Amino acid sequence: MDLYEYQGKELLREHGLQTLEGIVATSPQEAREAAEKIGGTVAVKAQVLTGGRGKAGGIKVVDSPEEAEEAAEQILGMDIKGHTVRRVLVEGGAEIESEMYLSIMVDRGEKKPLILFSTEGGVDIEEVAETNPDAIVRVYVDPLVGLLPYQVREVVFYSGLEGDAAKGVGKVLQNLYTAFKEADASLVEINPLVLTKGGDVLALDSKVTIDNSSLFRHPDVSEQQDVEAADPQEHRAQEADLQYVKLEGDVGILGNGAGLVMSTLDVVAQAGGEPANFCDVGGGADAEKIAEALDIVTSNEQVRSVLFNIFGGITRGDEVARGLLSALESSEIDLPIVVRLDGTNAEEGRRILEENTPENVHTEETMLDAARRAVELARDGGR
Amino acid sequence: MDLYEYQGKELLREHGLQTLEGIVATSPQEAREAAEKIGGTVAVKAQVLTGGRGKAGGIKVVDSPEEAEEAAEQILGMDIKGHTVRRVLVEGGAEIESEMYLSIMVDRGEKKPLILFSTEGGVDIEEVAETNPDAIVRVYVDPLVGLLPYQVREVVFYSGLEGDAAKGVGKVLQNLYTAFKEADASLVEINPLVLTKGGDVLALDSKVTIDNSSLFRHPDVSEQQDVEAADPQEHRAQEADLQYVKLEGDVGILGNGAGLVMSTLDVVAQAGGEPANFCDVGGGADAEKIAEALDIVTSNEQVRSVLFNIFGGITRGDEVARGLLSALESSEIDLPIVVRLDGTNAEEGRRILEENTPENVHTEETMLDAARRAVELARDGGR
Amino acid sequence: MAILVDENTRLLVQGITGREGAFHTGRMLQSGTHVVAGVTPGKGGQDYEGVPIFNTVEEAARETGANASVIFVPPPFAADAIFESLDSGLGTVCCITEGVPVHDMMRVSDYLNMKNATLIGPNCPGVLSPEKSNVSIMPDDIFTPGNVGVVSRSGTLTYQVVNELTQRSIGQTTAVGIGGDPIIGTDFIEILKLFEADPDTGCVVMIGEIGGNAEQQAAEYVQAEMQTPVVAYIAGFTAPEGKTMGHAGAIVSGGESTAEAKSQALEKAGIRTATNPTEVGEIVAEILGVSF
Amino acid sequence: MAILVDENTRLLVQGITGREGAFHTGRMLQSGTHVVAGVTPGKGGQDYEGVPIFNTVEEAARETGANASVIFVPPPFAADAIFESLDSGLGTVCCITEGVPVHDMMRVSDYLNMKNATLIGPNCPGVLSPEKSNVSIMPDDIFTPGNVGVVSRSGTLTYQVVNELTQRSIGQTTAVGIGGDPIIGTDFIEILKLFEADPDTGCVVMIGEIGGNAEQQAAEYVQAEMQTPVVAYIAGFTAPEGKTMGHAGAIVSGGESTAEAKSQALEKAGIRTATNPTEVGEIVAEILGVSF
Repeated sequence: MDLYEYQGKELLREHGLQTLEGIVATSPQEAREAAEKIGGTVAVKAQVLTGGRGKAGGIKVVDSPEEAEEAAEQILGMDIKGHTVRRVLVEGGAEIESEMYLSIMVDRGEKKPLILFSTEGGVDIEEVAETNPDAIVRVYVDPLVGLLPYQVREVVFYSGLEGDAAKGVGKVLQNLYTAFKEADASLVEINPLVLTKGGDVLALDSKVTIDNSSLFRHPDVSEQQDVEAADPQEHRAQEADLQYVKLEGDVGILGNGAGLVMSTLDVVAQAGGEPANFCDVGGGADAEKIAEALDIVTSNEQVRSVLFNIFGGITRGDEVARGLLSALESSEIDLPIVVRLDGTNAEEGRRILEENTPENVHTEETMLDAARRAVELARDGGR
Repeated sequence: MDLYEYQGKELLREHGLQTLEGIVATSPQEAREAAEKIGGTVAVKAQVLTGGRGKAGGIKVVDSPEEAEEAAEQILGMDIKGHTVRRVLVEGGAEIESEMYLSIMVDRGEKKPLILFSTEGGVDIEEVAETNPDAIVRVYVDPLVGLLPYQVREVVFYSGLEGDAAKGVGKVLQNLYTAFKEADASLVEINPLVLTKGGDVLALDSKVTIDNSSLFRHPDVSEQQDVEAADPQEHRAQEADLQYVKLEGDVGILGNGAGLVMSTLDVVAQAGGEPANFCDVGGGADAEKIAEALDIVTSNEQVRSVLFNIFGGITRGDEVARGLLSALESSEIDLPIVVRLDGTNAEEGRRILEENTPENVHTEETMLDAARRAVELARDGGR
Repeated sequence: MAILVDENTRLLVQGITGREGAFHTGRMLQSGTHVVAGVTPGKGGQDYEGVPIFNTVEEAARETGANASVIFVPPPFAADAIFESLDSGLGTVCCITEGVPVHDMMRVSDYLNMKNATLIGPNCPGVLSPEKSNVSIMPDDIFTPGNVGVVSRSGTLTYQVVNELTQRSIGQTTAVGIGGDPIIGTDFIEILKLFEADPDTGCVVMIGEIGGNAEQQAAEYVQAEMQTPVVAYIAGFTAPEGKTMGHAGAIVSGGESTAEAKSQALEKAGIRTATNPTEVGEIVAEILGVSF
Repeated sequence: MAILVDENTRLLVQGITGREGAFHTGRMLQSGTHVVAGVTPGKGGQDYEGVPIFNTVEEAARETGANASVIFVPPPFAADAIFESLDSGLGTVCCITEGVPVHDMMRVSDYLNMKNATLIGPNCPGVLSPEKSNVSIMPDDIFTPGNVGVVSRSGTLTYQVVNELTQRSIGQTTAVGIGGDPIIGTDFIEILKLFEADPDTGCVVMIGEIGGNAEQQAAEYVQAEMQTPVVAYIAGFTAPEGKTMGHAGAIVSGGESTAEAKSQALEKAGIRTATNPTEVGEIVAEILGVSF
């Protein structure tokens, strides 16, 4: 789960990091008041869970409350890479001496936290990694031991920091590691981390991702989850405990098991189609859940055909078929639906479906045939 | 460093454990006031850093403030195994359902914290260990991982606890582990830990030893160190940064290096003498430190001869001899002193000593001869 | 032979009285697995389908000689359950639980460095050696004994591929679901090593997906160290960046984590890589010279 | 041959610019030890008696090929220094520092289980292989090369015993001061194993003292596993209960920790145990058939 910049900064401040003074505004009027309160030059920054807001015009630096109001007027409601801006962060300024980069992430390969630090901040770190890899210091932390003083020294010395910057960054790193650990973050990134002319070290931006699996011990963070910002289908799926990701195509896809569904998407693409979504209904053949999943998938206006790919395992093919039939009975979907049923008792399952299903439901024996059929039907079909 | 019962209980309370209401008193009047404040039956308990105070009459249970005053009158100033009682703890009572034992200590062999728990509390745990070893649950904790929930369950289930006792002891154990870790304790022991009729789990006594090497990060604990209670020579030695332990004999012993001094004590005993002390002056031949050590050792009235056992290593024998001479010059010790000098440049050192020392200083080549001589001189000598 | 679990496996079920634990214990018993003990704190002394229940793993292992454990406890308690198994000396620990926090798994993985034990999972279907031992939630009726080893990050894709094999009369030595989480106890390489050392495994199927770079690491290992032929399949070519595709670990977040990058690395290492599950069965049949 | 340190030891000194570090670096250089690097944070780029100084151990090891380290940093920073050496891949780490907190050492000891490295100390005089390498604060002029291994919890007692040997023209392979703290990186047994495996060591002297039960453990090991004769000496028969005798670990706290208990265990295991340091020299001379 990603946090908005202002939420991430709250987390950082809770752990002793310094940020600029900032106020969240949801309307131009609030932005004006915030600018008045902060005084002087302020930045009005779109709060969206995606990068590149600067290039998209989502950040404006202004000199008066009136201009702040105007800027907020323009930014609020803006669409940045499919994300609608619903809040802006109004922040004061700082006299910047230099910009740095600092992050801590879970490194999957090493299974340890990885610290990345660079004195080349404010730019895309992956670009720095390519053009000037020596400018990035990498330090792994042992998760049981925690961050050690010598590792902080490695970061500071290897990047050539001295004086206030060295002391400030060392302190920030220790606090950031505590924040990373206590918040169960999979990523905390500060870019840029700035040294001010006054010698302070400030987090000018923040990108924080909290491990979804840890939310049971962070109920406060779960509450922050911004339901408005989510896609309506994704939001419904989440409430129904379904794994659903919206895509751009027209073939709606459902299946049981994440790997099988991913594979189904690929096979549809190989057959020349475009998947409209990823939807894993999970194990079992609960008719109600299948009905809800079908309804979510088909409520996407772009969907022209549906492919339901099932592997009968512990839940046998015949049981799955009955569950699907019962789900179809309670729904009013008239889009073509291709059902591919494989695994234990698959033949029996297919027989049940063929004998009882409405006209718009087609069965296939193999994944490849089913994908081809669904793609064809999407091309022909429509509503 | 051992904490007094009342100090240990403060530590426990800081970490969420429950104790009885208690007030420290240094005079009978204060004890009376404390008993008035607490009300009802109270216990007046000698605060000494040694066991067996109960048997020695150091704990009295009384029913009124007047009796509390009387009890404190008797207990304050009492000598318990060489420890003078300077404070009493006046504590309220509790209705006890059962007595248990709980401790966490540093296990040297496993290099891990070891938890001991028994439902047979209030008695000597070593006795329980001998007579009924199965009544003690032992659980080792991995120091990097910390105490895990399953380990708490092991303690609770293996000792057959249920209901309030199970829940209460589980909570106490978790808190006690935190206290043990955060206070850098080498031992925290609660005996008895009681279950009250009301279902609470209380620490009725506490024995806490803080690792001396950790005191730099516990300045508050260092301050609690009770200088009054220490032996005057041990106190002086501590201030002079000397390792000194007072013993019962009449041969004063000094040397460089803890192992060598321990060995010297043994050799003196083998020669039929009784060491008066252990005193390690450490490396180097700092005349001032040697003078201070000599002064401390001989300020013990029982000492009748002194054995100074030196191995010249990095500090060569001749340098040591000069340091010793200079120390002797500045002191006015007239007790017989036997100096044994071995190691690098030992001959040269002995020559210097023999040429320049006053009559009461004798040199020997071997540890065994030196020990014999010192024992003889102690027998003959006196002051 | 089989890897990880076989007829000598004496299994302990952690969370045996929970819904999932109870259901799958019944299934594992039906498969003929020696389920010798269950653990549910507070239910010690009871039994489930004849399997004695204990309060702690240490006691259960001591009393029953269990040498492996399978974990069905809820996510908040899963890491504790793993530590308990490891500290009780169990050699193979299989954590089925989905949703274990990543920070918990970093600590567990670190601790594994001190222990002589194998952790499979979490968020995995388990391990199954056909007709020897079923320490999994996998449907045993699609399996048949044989000489193909299967290792996979995905459950249902494993079933799909095993089914493709069995339908072609190609049996399996062992199928290992290593789990779909970002941090898992045992990666592809360790399992590939076990298959390589197993004289009965004549071919290995490796099923990967988007996220991380475990497939690239495995490719290097296969190229450098393995004699046994390996057939690979990767899912997730159509996955968009930054979206979790069902499995917590299945997320494209940088070049290495894409299906393309993984497939290319595998092919560059000389590993035949199928484009769909059916093709996996076809390639294995070709390698083993099976016609049907 | 020697154990732990020899002519191939490339030594790094942590805390090289401190009073103790600088003094003993000079001495170790005089002994002919290959001191290749020093570390003092903030003094990187300087040198001390020709030895280059670095800010971090990792950089120092990378630049100079150091394979061992000796630590002279103050107690509050000693554990950090040990972790730094272990993480930088140094195989032998010798911590001279006295006064390292016990809880720090429990964490370090636990971490050692994950590392392929040997930690000697803390609170120890170090390791010295005569005329090969001196990674210690021991006076090298009392040593002479030969075939007796010495392992001890005490510094000055080691010197005393080595002197007894040298005076009898009995030389040493290596002398190891394992340290006088309650928790040390390497116990008697590990060192005894190394001596047992060293073909040049014909006799081992083991010097113990009150506190803990490491001597008893060692006695069992000697009886069960060692061919090389061992001569023991224990100090502290006259130590009262509950008093720390100089070394933080030298404290009688229960039956096993007394000198009597240790001596008895050693003798029961068939190990000849001297009653004073001089007798150690005499027994070794007898075993080796040296007359003087």
